[in-house]
Amino acid sequence: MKIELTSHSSHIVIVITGEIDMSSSPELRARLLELIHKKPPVLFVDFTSVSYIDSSGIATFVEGLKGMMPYGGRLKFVSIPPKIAEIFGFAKLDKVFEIHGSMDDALRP
Amino acid sequence: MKIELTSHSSHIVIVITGEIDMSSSPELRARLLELIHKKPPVLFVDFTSVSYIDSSGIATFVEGLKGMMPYGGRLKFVSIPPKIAEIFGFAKLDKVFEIHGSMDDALRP
Amino acid sequence: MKDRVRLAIPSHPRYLCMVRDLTVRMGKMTNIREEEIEDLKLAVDEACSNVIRHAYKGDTTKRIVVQFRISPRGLEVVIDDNGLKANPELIRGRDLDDLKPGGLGVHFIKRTFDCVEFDPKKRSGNRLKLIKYLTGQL
Amino acid sequence: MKDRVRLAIPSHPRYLCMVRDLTVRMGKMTNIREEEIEDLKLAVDEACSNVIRHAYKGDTTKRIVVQFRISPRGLEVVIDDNGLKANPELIRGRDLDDLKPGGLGVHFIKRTFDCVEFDPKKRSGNRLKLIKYLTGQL
Ligand SMILES: Nc1ncnc2c1ncn2[C@@H]1O[C@H](COP(=O)(O)OP(=O)(O)O)[C@@H](O)[C@H]1O
Ligand SMILES: Nc1ncnc2c1ncn2[C@@H]1O[C@H](COP(=O)(O)OP(=O)(O)O)[C@@H](O)[C@H]1O
Repeated sequence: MKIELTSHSSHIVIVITGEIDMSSSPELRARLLELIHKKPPVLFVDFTSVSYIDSSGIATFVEGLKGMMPYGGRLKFVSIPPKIAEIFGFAKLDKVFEIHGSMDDALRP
Repeated sequence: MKIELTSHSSHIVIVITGEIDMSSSPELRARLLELIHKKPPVLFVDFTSVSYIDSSGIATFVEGLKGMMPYGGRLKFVSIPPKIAEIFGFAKLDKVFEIHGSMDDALRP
Repeated sequence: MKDRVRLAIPSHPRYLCMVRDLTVRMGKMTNIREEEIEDLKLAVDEACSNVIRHAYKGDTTKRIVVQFRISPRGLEVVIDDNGLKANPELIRGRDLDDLKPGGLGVHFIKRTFDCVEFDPKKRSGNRLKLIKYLTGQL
Repeated sequence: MKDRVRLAIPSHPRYLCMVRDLTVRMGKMTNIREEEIEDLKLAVDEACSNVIRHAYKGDTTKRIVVQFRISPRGLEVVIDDNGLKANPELIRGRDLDDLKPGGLGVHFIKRTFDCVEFDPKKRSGNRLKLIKYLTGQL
């Protein structure tokens, strides 16, 4: 797994590449909580190049979302591959996370 | 491994996809020897989508070439990925097989 | 033993990718449908993650042994550890409507495998037996 | 045993892809250079192919055990079989100028591994030890 931070229309975008598993999710957790600590109003996660996610990766995002809820921050997922979308659906998380097809969709008010 | 036969300017092109290893090379051998049995003057092999070749795959092509030599047939390899080209070079087979960058190169007289 | 594939790894998360690769290869060899192979990979990964997390309490220096056996009806996966005995009655995924981190692994395992059981004959440690039948073979 | 990864497969060529996957993962974990990983994969595959072809004379129902151990200096791969004892003096690749099918496997193994030896202590069957040092660690 590789994590890169970019920005899009002045919003932070976390671009993740590769496999999010029990081995890599601690690094994702550290980066995510560090960002959330600064209370960004919106945080985008670009899933285009994520090839795999396990329950530890999902738990990391649930934890992130719970950290953003108290101050009204929003966690938006972008370009989720179909297989991963199916997993979020099964876990009833597709309604919990804000899921968008593209950055442009995600930015539309 | 998957083998498809196509043609290019009325020549037979063997298009191979995937891994040529000890498990798949018997099938390649059967197909190749069957074709050579008909004594084609030239036989093209398209390596574009070959991701791996081991010594049993190479042995298969050496056997094919030896079957074509008596009647003056020619075995031409096209679009060999760099890693596989390196293996042919190491085995001193880059001078034995006719190796071309593209079908157009291979057809140039 | 003849048709078995057996992989033994340290109980460290960095080896789980090897279990996943092998699971995919065994799934394909069993002719499990392409769409189900990803679920199979996730399910076996989750079962091994649970061994690290729960049976070994995060100790990464122990062993996990994963065995695969193909039968005409499907694929059997057996996972052995030497960790704390699991109490099958306490193994339960979280309520999916109760949002909290964790508690999804068991759901992923159960939705893929037709049979999930701890071998009661195993004296110390655990042996988890997972069976996935080919579609229409149940 | 703690840092070892161990894969046991039937001596059938269709399982060699699993050995290759695992070899790539272990090579990356050892920090072997990207360009050398492909050679490493080929070399371990060839060593296992030779077990099927020569030690087992094509019998696909026997066992092959491949073990990997990472050390600070590099990667050790140990391949065990229960087949015919190899005579190391007769193991030799073909002259590369003498065009004929076969006889390349040993060349591929030797160009990758710094150390290639049959364990003389093994009573029946064979144990082939292969060591690849990290560049600059010889
Ligand atoms: N191999 C195991 N040994 C002991 N307990 C386990 C094992 N697997 C799961 N459990 C128990 O079942 C619960 C649910 O497991 P799971 O759905 O994988 O979620 P998580 O591991 O994230 O808690 C765990 O919290 C644990 O109490
Ligand atoms: N594991 C082995 N056991 C016994 N003999 C072997 C083994 N590996 C290689 N040999 C011998 O060394 C020769 C060269 O091996 P190799 O270069 O792999 O070519 P090939 O297997 O195509 O003949 C083989 O023909 C065989 O006689």
